[in-house]
Amino acid sequence: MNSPVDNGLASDNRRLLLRLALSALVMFGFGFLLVPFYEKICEATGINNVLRPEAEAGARFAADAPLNSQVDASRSILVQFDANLHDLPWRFQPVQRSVSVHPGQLVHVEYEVTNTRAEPITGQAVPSYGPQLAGQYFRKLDCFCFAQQTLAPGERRIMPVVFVVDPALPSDVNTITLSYTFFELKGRSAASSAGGRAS
Amino acid sequence: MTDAPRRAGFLATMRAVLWSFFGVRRRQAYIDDAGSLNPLAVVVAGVLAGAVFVIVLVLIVQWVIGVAAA
Amino acid sequence: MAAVTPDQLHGHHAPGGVMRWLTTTNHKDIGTMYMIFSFIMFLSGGVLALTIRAELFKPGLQVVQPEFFNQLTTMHGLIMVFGAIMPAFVGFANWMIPLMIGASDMAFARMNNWSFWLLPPAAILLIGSFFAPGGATAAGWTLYAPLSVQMGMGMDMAIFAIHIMGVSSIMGAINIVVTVLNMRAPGMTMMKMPLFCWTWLITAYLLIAVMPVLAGAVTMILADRHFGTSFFNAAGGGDPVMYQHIFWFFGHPEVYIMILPAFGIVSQIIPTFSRKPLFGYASMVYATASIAILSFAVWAHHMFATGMPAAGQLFFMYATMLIAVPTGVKVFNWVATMWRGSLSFEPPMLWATGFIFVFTMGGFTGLICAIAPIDIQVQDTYYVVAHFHYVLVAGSLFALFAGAYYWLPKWTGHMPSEFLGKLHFWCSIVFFNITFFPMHFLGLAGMPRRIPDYALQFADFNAIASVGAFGFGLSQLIFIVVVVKCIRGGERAAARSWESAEGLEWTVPSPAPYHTFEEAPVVR
Amino acid sequence: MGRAGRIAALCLASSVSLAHAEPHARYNLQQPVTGIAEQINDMHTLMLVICLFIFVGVFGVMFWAVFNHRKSKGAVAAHFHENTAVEIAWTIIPVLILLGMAWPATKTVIAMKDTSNPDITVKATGYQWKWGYDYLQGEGEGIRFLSALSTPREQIEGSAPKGDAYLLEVDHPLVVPVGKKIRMLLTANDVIHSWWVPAFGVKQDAIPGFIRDAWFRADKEGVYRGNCAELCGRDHGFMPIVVQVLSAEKYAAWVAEQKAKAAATVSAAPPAEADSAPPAAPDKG
Repeated sequence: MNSPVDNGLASDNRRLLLRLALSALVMFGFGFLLVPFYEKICEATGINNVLRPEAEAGARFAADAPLNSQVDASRSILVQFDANLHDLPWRFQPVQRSVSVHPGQLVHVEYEVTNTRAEPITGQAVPSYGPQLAGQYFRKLDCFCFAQQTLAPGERRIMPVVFVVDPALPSDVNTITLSYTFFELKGRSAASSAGGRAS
Repeated sequence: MTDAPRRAGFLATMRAVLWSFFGVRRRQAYIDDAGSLNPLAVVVAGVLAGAVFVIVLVLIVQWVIGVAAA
Repeated sequence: MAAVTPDQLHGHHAPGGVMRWLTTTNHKDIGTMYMIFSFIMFLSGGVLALTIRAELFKPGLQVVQPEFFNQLTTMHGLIMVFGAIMPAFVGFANWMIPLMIGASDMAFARMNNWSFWLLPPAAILLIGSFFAPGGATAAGWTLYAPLSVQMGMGMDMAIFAIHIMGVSSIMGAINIVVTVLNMRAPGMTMMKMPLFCWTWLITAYLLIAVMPVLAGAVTMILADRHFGTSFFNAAGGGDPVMYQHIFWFFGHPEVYIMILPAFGIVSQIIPTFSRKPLFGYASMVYATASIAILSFAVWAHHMFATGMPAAGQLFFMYATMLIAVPTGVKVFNWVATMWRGSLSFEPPMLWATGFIFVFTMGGFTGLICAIAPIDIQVQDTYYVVAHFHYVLVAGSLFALFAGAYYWLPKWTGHMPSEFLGKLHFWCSIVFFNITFFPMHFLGLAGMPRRIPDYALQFADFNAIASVGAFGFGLSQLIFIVVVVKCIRGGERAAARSWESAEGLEWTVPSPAPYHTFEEAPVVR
Repeated sequence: MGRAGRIAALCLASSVSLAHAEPHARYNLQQPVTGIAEQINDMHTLMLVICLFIFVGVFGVMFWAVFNHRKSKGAVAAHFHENTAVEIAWTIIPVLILLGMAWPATKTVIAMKDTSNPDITVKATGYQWKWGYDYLQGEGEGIRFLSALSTPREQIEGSAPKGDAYLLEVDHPLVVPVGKKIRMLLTANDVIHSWWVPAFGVKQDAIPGFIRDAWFRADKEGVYRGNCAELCGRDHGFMPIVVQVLSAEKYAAWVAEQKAKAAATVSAAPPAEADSAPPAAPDKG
């Protein structure tokens, strides 16, 4: 390899080495790129709702669908409400367990949350839909999810959810579950809690 | 590659890549491929064909779901 | 496996003793070290496997506690995949690719030395994690979040070990690509290249493409564990399923990284002992490329139980079923190579034939697993354990042994004992099937994997599997005897050690001199 | 599919009937009690038969060569090394076979995803290491309880003889009526678990922070057992799932009994109890 005739080869080798090393680096970046990519796919297909808070807060709805969309009275969808707590000493439940709605109809429901501890606690709720497909047809105009909620000791709070089921919902879906999970935020600022998203 | 390689055109590259998707290739055709193809072009054609493959499969799935739902 | 006797070192200013091995840039030395390292790792992973089988010999907890059991299954997987099988193939590549293409050494000899010497520290870090507070990671070799976020310090050590091994693999892969593309002897055109070089070239590209993705995935876990991010934590807007997508984007091509070089080895051996050229050489190359490309579009078939929408399940089901086609082409080609040949069954051919047989059985269960509804039923059961051991033990490992017996004469200068080689093969294949065939039944009947204790109806098959596992483990000791005997002496091997072996590696003397092809040979 | 399945079943008569004759499955999938599980069973049998044919074909040729084309028997090697027509044939034929397999599988996949119009919705929550059940809608709405392994420690450690349902028994099984469509909502509290009842053909991961849905309609009364199927930490092997399928009347009686019990505990226990209880404890007060 060190013989003089091989100089051309050595530089060829080095060029190929650099290219391959670069592609390895690009693929390392691609691994991280999969994160926003996955979110975009989820957003587009409604598989999982891992949206950014601001996207969830109704902005999306206002932007891409008119509020006065036609109410489809020929179909009724049963919307169930579910609540989960993730290691949080609260009481969290929907005020009504389910409602029957027509697609396109504006619906207002409430969740009730109570801090049962003698200290203020901050939590944050994440929504999820079953079947997953329903997520993209579920337009929330008002929602407490992704906003931090700090409850004083013993405080009880009623939190509204206002939503419209998109009339484009596939005809074979007639039961949707909206589920919220409350997580405790232990002394975390908003910035760090969304740290994963920022990268 | 002692003899000066002749550069294959886009179609020839695409044809070789499509045969590779099929997984069968005649030896003489392979010798021609190996002699004429530009590796970078093969990679580009491969990625392109892969994307087309995925899109076709997605369309088939959409069609199947449409048929099943109807 | 030391291929070099001191007299061959004369005239080369190589340091002696330990320093020689630490500083060597010779592809043969490095190949030998890779193989010794991977065999040691294979034995350590095997000890973990036998501990697992001892615990599962009968219902109830006897040998280990559940927590330690989970550490055993996790480390068995990590050690076998990253410590045993992958380095073993890199070792083969180091030894054989320069010899096969008529190059004097690998393209980047010094980088080659680094990529090997990164491995022992990584292995120490990995195995040492058993002694960390809280023990080794117990999250399964897939390290699924959020379970892996819960783990103790052992998890961090495993992550760093994976990082180091990943860097090593990438450097090895780059070296192989450059060597294959740039260092071929005059006249050794791509289409004349032995199939082993072809499969390794494609494998190396796969490695460069996916190892960094794995590094990214485990880095994200590390960040979730220590830096307050929430890539995989729903509370911060992340998604645990995303980890599985990223992991399997690496993980599925990884499966082919571990099997494609095996295809290459088998494609070298079958024609030699059939005394007939490989059937459909061109198709073999194209089928390999096809498998490599398709392997990027099937990853989520490992995740059917996570609950994808129907469209997703169908997409990945169809794509996965299509992979069976090029794989089938390969098996058909091997059988067609044997057809109307003039066969003889020396140990390498025995292992290669055994490879085709058991690998195809693994292929069948793979096809069955591709059907999403059936997969949902057997996912995370012993059926899947049986499936991937048929593909990885009977596939990759058997091909590695086939290759080792095939090239031992070239490495050591002596023919391996035919009797011991055959004994090793027959013990291995019988005990292998005793171990893993009953696992199909266990999985179908409903035994989940990664459990330290099980319901009573699974007792008899588990007992059989445990007996088989100990038999299989002990059979591997025969290989040590074969290799030691082979190094010490025995029948002198000719340059062309097997009657109709083809290829440049058989034109140099056996054992291969320390430096080969310093003057590039001219091919035809 | 049904006919193909039956033909297939005939081919494998011995092993299949063996499996069906025994209380526990030994060689094959567990006896199905839902339509979906039945379809999976048929499909699996069909696949086995197809694989068997390919196996006989490929290895018939291979072993013929192994035994007859040996050098020691004086075989002289032929020199063909390519035949594009044959290669194309053995590429096309597998593709056609695959299409034949894909069709029934596609129908089952779509049927498995159809969770609409359930009679009862139950939420199952995975905890390390037990299951919480929560009847969200339908008969029994509001019932909730935890379901944990009830096999005594001594049996596991070997100081007591093991019972029949060793490791597959829980203190409070999930109870559902026969012939009703049950929609399961799955979620988890800590790490990923997986809710699996083989006889129903249902396996669905329970993912913390998200819900997933699956469904089953059990055709036969009885007790059906499964396990957590996703590694979830130390006691992953010790969190079984037991589903008791009851007739409509017995189910109604069970619901009444549960309601009475719940009313009694609510009046007895102060509501503050809820915070120290495990997360699945009634936060309904």
